[in-house]
Amino acid sequence: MRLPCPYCGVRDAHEFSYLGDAAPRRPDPAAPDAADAFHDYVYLRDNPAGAIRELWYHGAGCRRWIVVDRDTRTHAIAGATFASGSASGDAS
Amino acid sequence: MSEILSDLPVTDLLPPGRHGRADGAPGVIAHPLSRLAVATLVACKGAVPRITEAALAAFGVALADAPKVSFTADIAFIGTGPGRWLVTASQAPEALMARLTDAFGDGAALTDQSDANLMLDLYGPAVGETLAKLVPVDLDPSVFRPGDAAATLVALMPLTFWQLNDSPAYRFAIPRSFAPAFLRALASAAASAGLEMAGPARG
Amino acid sequence: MRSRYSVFSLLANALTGQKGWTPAWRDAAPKPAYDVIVVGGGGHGLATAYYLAKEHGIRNVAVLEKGHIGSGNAGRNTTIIRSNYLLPGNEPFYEWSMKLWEGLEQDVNYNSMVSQRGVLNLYHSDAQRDAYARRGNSMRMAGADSELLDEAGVRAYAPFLNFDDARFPIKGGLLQRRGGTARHDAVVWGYARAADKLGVDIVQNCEVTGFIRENGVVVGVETTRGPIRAGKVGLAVAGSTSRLTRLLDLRLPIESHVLTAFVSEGLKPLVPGVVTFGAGHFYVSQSDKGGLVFGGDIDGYNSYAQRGNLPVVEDVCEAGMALMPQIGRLRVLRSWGGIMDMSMDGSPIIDVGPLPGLYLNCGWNYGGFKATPASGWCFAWTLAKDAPHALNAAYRLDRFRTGHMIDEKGVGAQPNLH
Amino acid sequence: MSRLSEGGLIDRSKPLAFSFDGKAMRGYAGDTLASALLANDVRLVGRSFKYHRPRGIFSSGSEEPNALVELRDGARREPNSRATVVELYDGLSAASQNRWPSLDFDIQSVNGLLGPLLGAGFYYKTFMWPAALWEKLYEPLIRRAAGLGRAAEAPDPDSYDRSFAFCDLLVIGGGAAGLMAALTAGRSGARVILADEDFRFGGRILAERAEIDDAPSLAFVERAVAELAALPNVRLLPRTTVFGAYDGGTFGALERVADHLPLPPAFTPRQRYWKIVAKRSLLCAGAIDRPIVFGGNDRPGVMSAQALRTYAVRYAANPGKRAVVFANNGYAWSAAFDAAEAGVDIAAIVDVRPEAPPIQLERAKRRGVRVIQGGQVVATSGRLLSSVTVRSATGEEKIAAEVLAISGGSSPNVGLTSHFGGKPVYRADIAGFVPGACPPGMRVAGAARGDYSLARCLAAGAAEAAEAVSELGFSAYATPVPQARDNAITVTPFWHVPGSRGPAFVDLQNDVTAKDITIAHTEGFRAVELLKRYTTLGMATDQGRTSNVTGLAMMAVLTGQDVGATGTTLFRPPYTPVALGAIAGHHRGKDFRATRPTPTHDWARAQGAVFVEAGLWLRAQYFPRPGETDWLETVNREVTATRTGVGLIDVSTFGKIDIQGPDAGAFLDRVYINTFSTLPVGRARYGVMLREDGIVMDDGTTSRLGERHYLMTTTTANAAKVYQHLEFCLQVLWPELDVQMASVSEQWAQISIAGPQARAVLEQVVDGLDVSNAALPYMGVAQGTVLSGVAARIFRVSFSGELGYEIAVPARQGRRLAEALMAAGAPFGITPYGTEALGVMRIEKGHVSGNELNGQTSARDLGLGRMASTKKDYVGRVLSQRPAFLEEGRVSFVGFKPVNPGDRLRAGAHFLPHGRSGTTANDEGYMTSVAFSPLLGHWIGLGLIARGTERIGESVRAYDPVRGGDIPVEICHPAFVDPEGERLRV
Repeated sequence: MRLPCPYCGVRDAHEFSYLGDAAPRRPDPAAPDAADAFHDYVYLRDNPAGAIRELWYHGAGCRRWIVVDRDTRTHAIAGATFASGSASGDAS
Repeated sequence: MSEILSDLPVTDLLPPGRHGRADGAPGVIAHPLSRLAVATLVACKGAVPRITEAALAAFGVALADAPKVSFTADIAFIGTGPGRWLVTASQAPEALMARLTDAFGDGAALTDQSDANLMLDLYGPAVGETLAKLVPVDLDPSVFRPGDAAATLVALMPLTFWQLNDSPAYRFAIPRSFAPAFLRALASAAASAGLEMAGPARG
Repeated sequence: MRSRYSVFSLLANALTGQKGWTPAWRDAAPKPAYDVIVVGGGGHGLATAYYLAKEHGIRNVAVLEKGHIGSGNAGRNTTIIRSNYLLPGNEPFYEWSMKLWEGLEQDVNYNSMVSQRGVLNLYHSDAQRDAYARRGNSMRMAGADSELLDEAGVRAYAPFLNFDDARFPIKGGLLQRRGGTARHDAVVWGYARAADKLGVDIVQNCEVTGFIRENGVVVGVETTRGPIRAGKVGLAVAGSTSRLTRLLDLRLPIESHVLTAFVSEGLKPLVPGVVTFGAGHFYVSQSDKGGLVFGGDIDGYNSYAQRGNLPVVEDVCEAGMALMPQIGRLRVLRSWGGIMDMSMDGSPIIDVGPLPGLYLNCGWNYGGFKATPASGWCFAWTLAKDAPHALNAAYRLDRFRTGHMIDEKGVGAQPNLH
Repeated sequence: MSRLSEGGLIDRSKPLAFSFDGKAMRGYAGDTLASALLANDVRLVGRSFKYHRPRGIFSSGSEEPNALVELRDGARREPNSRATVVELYDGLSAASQNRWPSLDFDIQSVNGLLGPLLGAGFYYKTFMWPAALWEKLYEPLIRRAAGLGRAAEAPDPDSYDRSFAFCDLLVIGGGAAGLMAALTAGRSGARVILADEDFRFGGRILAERAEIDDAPSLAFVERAVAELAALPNVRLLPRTTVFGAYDGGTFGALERVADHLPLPPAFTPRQRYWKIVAKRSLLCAGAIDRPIVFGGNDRPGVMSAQALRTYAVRYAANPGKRAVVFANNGYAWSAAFDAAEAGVDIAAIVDVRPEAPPIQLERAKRRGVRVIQGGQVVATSGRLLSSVTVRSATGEEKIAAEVLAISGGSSPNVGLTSHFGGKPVYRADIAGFVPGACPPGMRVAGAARGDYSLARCLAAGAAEAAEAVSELGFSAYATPVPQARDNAITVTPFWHVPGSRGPAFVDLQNDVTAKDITIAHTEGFRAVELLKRYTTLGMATDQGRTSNVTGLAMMAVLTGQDVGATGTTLFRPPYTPVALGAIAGHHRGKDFRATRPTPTHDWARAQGAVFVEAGLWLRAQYFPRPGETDWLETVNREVTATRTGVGLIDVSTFGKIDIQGPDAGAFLDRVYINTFSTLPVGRARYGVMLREDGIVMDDGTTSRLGERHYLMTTTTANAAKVYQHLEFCLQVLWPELDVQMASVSEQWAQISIAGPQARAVLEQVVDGLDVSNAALPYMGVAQGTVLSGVAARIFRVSFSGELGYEIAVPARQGRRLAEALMAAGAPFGITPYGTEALGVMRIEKGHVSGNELNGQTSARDLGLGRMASTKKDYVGRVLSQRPAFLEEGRVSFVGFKPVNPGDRLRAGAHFLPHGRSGTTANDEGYMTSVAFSPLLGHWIGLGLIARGTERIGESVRAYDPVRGGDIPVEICHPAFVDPEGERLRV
């Protein structure tokens, strides 16, 4: 599998580490339901058979976390962006 | 190739001299650089424009925020990540750090990395064929050119390299503790072409 | 009626040109309703149906299979059986599975080639030795066998390993002699035949497309062969669990990952039992046909594609060569990918719920094949009694909420690292 | 010799000597082992898998199911080598396999007599009585009889290469279609790789007597190859099998670099594994003949029609004195005519079709070849084939023949197209499966797509390649496609001769018979995958290439379904078997993984250190001195010397992360359970970080070097993991924080000195820096220079519990620093120590380490709960408050000492209350770390036990059955030495 790193270009997935679904957001730790919310955040997954947005870390490259759009049935990749949300990836 | 390396302890750097095929001119020459100061430069949040301006003003370098080498005669900035560069210069590490601090002030984080890597130049008629055995990046001249840089995984070791010229020659920054293993992989890959290991290479 | 396999039936058939055999199981058409529906015609689902019928007298049972039985992970594993687990939540369960393996063939009248030639986990450091001692002691305390071998012991058991030129020298190993392998397809067929004989309907080419719910209670399933009602619906669809629970708007602590396995060309006997190489990601055994069966780590990303990529192929071959440099000229014949339900703590879930009428059997990670008998046995118990048996008491779904994870590897809530 | 007197693509000027089963023979350059064997009149080559039946050579390609041999010997022994693709070299030695005592007389051929008993599923129905005999008797017998060749017994002495390649178009197969494709794409300027598994490009052209542009077709091949070789943008890879299609246009390929040579030349690998990334690919892998099933269809001498033609035309080897051709299609007729022209005596063509096309009948008549239309082979005879019995409208007739060339039609080589799960599609008109959905970017041309005509292969190769490179923006020249004339080939589906006599084999290698398929049908194993698994059809080394289609077609006949609906099994990688060593390449032996030496490695080696693996690192474990008899004696000396004087250890392997920026302090507060934003500049603090699930991830000291500058240390094992975690926190969780990170692990050599004399030693290496207790107190940090001008950072921290300093200098100065410290410490008896002594001292001190940070323990379990700030959030806080984490009975971290001081403790022992049996229910915890304390004179341990902190002073059993241990131990405070930490602060 080859992933399009927004900084380095297309590279073999071997250079990356995988974390998983990018959808869960770290909940507000001060919220009254924080215990439940953190349980869901840490443990529950949609685990879709199809399109997923997921987090990869380009550890052997630019050391950026990226969000990859991928299909879990075909491994087809639609694109990737920096996880920090900014175009340049330096969180500016 | 095991016949070259079987007597060399895995913790030792490949000694200077000829390795692999011994007849004819060496296919690959590996040249360690011992006097290069190296630093990492990481722009603060939102400070890339400021850093770019400062690089131009202080060094006359048009800094690219990309996997490219931006350089003048005495300093080179190698893009290794967004807002992030490896800086090299032929001077004392303290002197480089001082120059960079002067130029960028608190717009960037600087760390001395002069001892962190084995800096190694690779060139020779078989360098392309040899690197194809090691580097999972397309080095065809139509794709990778002088001034291009890449951080990647070579024989399971993370490292950074960039192309110096179109002869072609490449400069590798290999994390110090991986240098013996890298040179073993290099010796294997270059065995059929013959490898000349130049000079004393102390990581 | 199924004929019983015996010396007599074999000879009789040899003399009559093999014409006397009958179907191993009925290719049943679905009835409108059952007491229990087990979704998934793999080893776990069929074993569940068999034990429901045999142990609990519940025979009005259907096993629904999307394709043909054994076409999922039951046919895509590396056939290893062992009960060498560390944690109290796991070890008694897996040891019960081992005990069931030991009597399985006579129980179901089918030779599954359960072969207890040993499972050896190698260690390479003092710390790994002590970790294996901890595990070996856990095994003994649960009634399993374990032996902590030093280097000489490993040399005696597996003299063909690389002791002289190893990057990670072999210092010893944890050996479970009762571990070994079983013929994976035969396990499926044996359970199918035995369950069928007790009246269970095995319905193939019957894909579940939805659930029938009344007042919040699951009372049946929609299938490609029409709706089927049931008192209870149990899911045993390793690798596809999330696809089904999605139909119920349930999210589970599970991700689906691909694990690639390999077999070499057939060879004369070389590897006696199963050897696991802890410093690399590699394990190997030899099938009765002579192929070396081996594998390593999962590819590491969510996948339903049933195929992996080259980094894992390389990793496995590198580890194989590091461990057994004499296999360099042997050839890999075939590789295949299975989809694992990787759970958030690396341990399975066998539980009542989470909806009334629904029962879960999932999250088997790499451990599914060896668990087949106990999984079926415990799931049958859980379905019959509406409560887990003591052996699967730790496999509750709510353990992540309460903090009672069963994390053998200690890597936390990252399924791709288990 | 059955070498035809002329013709063939062999080099008669280069004779080669070789041996088979010890018998000396001769062949020529350009031969395969199979062609050379045939030319030497060898017809019996192997034994089948199950019944050990005598077998000859069936095919002329990589699909060979019968002629498997052991090639070479000793450490280079290669079992299961297909004689049909082994290129002959001088001195080649091959041996038959799966037979005993000899190929000619194999005891286990008695299995064949048991054939009536050993039908499909036999094993599953028996060997169950008595149960105990399976491993002892039945299984060893089965295993010995099964298997094929033998593995070598010594490490493979050859080397293997790995190479990456990138291209626009990968053309797989260099026959008519592939050559035209490579030419078309190559001329467009696209980067092209053309790979072919054969040692010579040309594919079937090499074996057919055809014309292209009115000249012998071989001329076209030579012209094309010459042009391709001259194109700089084209790479030719002969002897290269593309074995797998993977994601992102990645292909695995295996090049046999030196397999055609007696030995690889110096510095040349035996094989090379190519990892090819191709933007587009074009499969031109051709097709193979498949057998027809009838009684006696496995005798040596029965081969595919394609093979007969190939041996005769390409290799000038006559497979036998007279040949009968048995087929259902016209292609086999052409094969017969080509073979006849090359000099083979064709006794008859038997075609199942009642009427063959007139043009072929005419050709047969012209050549004087007898034709039996509507005929079927119903029996064969001879141990090596001597005659075939043909049934036709006129009755049965026995025809003397040494060769029976059969063709039940062609099977396109669709293997790679289904590596992504694409299901081949049945085409009734050619009675074969053609590619279904292909991997992204893959096209198929020629016979691999069911287009068997040479003219169409040429045209399709050019057209598909032109389209593929056009998609990439290249303009493909409208290359004129060379003209070839051949006739449309017709085929009438025909699988199995009913009523033929003797066992009729579907899968030749695995001995799966027509009867086995009937049994599988009767017993309900009808789905193709069940059929395969129950009978082992298609599971042989050819992966069913010669057997699957026939087998499932026969099943379709039994079930009444059509062949297309029955479907076929999927082909999985690799396309043909691939040597493990080739994929492993350089990563074997000591080079399996990199070895990372510390900056003082050479120095430690000179000091006589024994080293130990710590992940990829090698660290000094201990430094034995002459006269010391075991490691414990050495370690005791090192510990004692350190506790009473001063010791030295390299701690460079700890992860070191430079953290800067205005928000650095706030960031650390969120990743550590304790607070760092309040840490004064010039001070260090011990920190613990959790995973988000509340379990401890790592620990270490973090120093504040400046107002917005911190330096974190991590454990050796977790260095990379922690760095990745911190990047996750910064980039994903809190991108708003202005923090910059850099790993400086490789930049600094770090040496720890510890012991009462540590300061005295330190004072001698610093350049005028005040390191007094007042100026540099415990947990103080100083920056300056040492050794006359070497930049240094000095951290007053301690893992051993003694007065200690860690001195960091640039990595290349590490050895100098070690030597200077040794010199400065000589008057105090400074002693280098290793990880063992370090472990002893940290256990004496009661510090947690990797054994305790095992991913299953919380901060509270480890007695670190009080460090957790209650005034802030941090990673892991919320979930570390879950009920299980706070349970009464949860384990806690305590020390253990033997009740009988002479007893040895062992890590991994479990704790039991006295008087209880060793069962899971009574398990209270386990010993994590142990050491012999030279200070206390007995073994001590650390461990986790239920309610441990409440049970100080209580005695429990340390139960260690795997090592025969069961001793009473007393629970105690984990700090055995200096619990108040007074020594640290002097």
